[in-house]
Amino acid sequence: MSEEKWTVNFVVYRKKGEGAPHYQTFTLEVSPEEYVIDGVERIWAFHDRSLVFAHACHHSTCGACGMRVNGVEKLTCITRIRDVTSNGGTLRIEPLRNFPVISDLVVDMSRLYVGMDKVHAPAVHPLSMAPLEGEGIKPPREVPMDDGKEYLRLADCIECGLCISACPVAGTAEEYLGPAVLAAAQLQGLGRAPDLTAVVDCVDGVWRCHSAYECTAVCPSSVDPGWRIMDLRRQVLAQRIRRWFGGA
Amino acid sequence: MSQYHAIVVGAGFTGVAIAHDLALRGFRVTVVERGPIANGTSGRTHGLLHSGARYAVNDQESAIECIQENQILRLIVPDAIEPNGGLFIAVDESDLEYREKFIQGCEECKIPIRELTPKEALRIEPNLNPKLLTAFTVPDGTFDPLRLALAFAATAKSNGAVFHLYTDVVDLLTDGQGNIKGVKVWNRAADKRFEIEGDIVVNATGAWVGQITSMAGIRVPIAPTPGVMVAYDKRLTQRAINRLNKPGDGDIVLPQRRMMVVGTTSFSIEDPDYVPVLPDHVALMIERGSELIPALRQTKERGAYMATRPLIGSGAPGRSISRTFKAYDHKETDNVEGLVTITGGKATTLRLMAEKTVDLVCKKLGVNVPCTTAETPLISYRKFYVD
Amino acid sequence: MQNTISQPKAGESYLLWFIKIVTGLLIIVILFIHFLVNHYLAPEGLLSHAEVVAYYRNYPIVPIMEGFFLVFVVSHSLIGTRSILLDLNLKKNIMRVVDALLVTVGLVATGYGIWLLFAVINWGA
Amino acid sequence: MENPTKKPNTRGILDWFDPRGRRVGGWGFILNRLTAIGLTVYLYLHLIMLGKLAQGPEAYDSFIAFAKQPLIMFGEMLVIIGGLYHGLNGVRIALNSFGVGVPAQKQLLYGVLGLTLVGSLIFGLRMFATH
Repeated sequence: MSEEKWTVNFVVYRKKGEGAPHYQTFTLEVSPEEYVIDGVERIWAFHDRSLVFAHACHHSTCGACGMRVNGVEKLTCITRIRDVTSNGGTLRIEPLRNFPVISDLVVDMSRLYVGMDKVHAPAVHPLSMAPLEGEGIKPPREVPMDDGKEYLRLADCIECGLCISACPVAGTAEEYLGPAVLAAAQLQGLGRAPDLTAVVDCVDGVWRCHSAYECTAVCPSSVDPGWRIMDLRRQVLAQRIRRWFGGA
Repeated sequence: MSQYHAIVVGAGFTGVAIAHDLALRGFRVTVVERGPIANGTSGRTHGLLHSGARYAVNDQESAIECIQENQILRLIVPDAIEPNGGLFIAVDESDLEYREKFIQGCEECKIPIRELTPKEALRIEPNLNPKLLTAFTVPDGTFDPLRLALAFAATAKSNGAVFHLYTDVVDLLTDGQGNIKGVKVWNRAADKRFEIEGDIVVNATGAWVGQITSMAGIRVPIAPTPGVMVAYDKRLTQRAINRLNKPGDGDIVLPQRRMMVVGTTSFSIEDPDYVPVLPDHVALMIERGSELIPALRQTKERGAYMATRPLIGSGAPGRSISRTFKAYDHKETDNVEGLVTITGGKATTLRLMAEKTVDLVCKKLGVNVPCTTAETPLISYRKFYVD
Repeated sequence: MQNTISQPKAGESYLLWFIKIVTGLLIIVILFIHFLVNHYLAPEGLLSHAEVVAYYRNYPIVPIMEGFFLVFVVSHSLIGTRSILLDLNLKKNIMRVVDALLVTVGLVATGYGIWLLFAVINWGA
Repeated sequence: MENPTKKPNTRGILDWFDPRGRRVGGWGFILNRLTAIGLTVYLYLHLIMLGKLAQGPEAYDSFIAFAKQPLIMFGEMLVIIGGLYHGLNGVRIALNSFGVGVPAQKQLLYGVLGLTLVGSLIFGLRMFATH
């Protein structure tokens, strides 16, 4: 890591209670190798203790620190300052869209959690369901076993809400289940969880997607919701067509 | 059922576990936290559900706590834990010298281990250093820090606990004789200031306990000891990989979701509010981590971060301080009524820390309700957000 | 994991979406044939009333094709309009009015189009 | 959690059309929605205009003559471009929806745009040549 120092203007969205939102600029000296969340945390630590922002793990396993950085949804703990601005440049930091703002950079993501609950999204699942290493989506052919039992691992989806913020449909359709939730349904598979068909094959489910693929573009965790929604459509259609022909 | 009102300051691992325990024992519980759940040390922990083997040689008290709590947490909060197991591996002669002590220590602490030949170890984890000399399986695990804390918080909330997030404690309320009867807070989200009165204030602010006790003019022996952790962009093993040696820098490489996390270092600081990530520590992590898993060198860094351990006692260097914990009743230590401080400990023992702290609170207030957290499964972490 | 039992939402399922896709594809196919046929049978273009009438009368397949084309285009456009309106998260009873309106527009447009086809074919007869 | 308004932080239908910060797939959606609205408006105008056929040769032929002014020709060109894009992108989305080619959705969109451009040029030249 270099000792290079940059001066960056953090233009931060501020909102308290019922007050009107406004932007406040903080000029920070940063290392370009630092992550955006480091800058935001320093604003709180050294400039303005009233700043409200969410964060926890600082390494993309918890999904708490999603924000919009220069208009694009980012998980700020893995977004290097070098990749989103330049020396003397600006970082516009705003809360995620399509969720109610609690204050400043924090939003209320209950919409996402309600959806994840609706499709019984598992927090840990068998290794064979996990897209490993972010390469491709299909599970690996050889799944490690321990005494004949398959290993469990934490789901890739960290429920950060970036996909809902980026989705052009979620902005107007509050009831839309949204990318993360549909992806969680796809991960389980309608074959294994047939009761999910009714949840996703509905007016607020899988047909509401208009294939903008913004969810996949912003997903920090290789969940690829865009692909999963399309695959879920295929699954629903296949199931319905089988039913037409009297299949189970 | 007691109708005492307990105010818990801090919603890190200790705070949420205490809130859960208090709520189960019939207390009215209010939690005050200056950020979101687990935004300090807890959220930034390594994520290793310790089997205790790491401490089996030089800190057996911690080791025994770890193996017991490891087994309890797997049962009460399976949603937040990847039961992937772990390995201790030896890659040089000094590691091998540690082997006998390790086997003996694990036996004494009742940590189940099994020795593998290098060939067996490489078959189950092909990305390990091919020059490894021996390996032991241990019942480690990986946990998701935020969701572990949220599961406790969600259960506490369902049992009536009230959470004030983004709310700083700005002062302690006293009765005029120096005894504590509540907290003065500032909710930063709504920019409102108010007071909360309670029968007991539990200071569970980890590395920040000194900031709260100083409001009552009390000093506690606390050594904020940060360490750096670095996440790499690829999952290279299924199990947690530990260096078979005494605890040291970069001796644990942990798979988490699609990443590997290497940790950690250890140094001392005064103010835990902001600790920079030091570039030379990051460089050391890749150096040490790749001795266990050479492929880390070819893997992109995904994140680097600092967490500040709340170790007890000052003066001694970080690694030699015990990783156990201590709950103080400030009536006994400083003649200040109404304030209890818990510090030290580690993520794996969060439930036990809460049990001991709430035992102390109950004893103080004359409440005679036993702890049931070890047998009570937690509800889904999502319930913290969804009623 | 303890979860609430999911409550399936009322409302149409895959069928409207499926019709939208199928009519969309059929529109493309018919448009393609339309251009081919048009180019082949009426190379000068159909730029006067007389030419159009003659074209329809001489090749009966043309008005039949146009009739189907009309039905597909109208249904595709109305289902599409509906899906855009759905995105607006309108209230249930407003959506019911919208549905009735769209069906009416569809029926009127189709009826009008078919009447128009016959009017052209029977021009001067 | 205390939340004063509970109203989501959205910009409503601006989200459908604002290309800032969005990527290839998002732009594809924006164009698809714009062309959908444009083509729908055109469809019903077109149907109404064709009503002139029922009013006899004078009405229709004078309308055709009227339609030869540049502004209307430009509008027709827009309809052709929009129709080509909407149709081709429709094929892309239909394929994707049956699980075909999703990882290549970007490349497919570039293909759609390329074909739209080529098709529009051909139609444009023809229109220019015949009039």
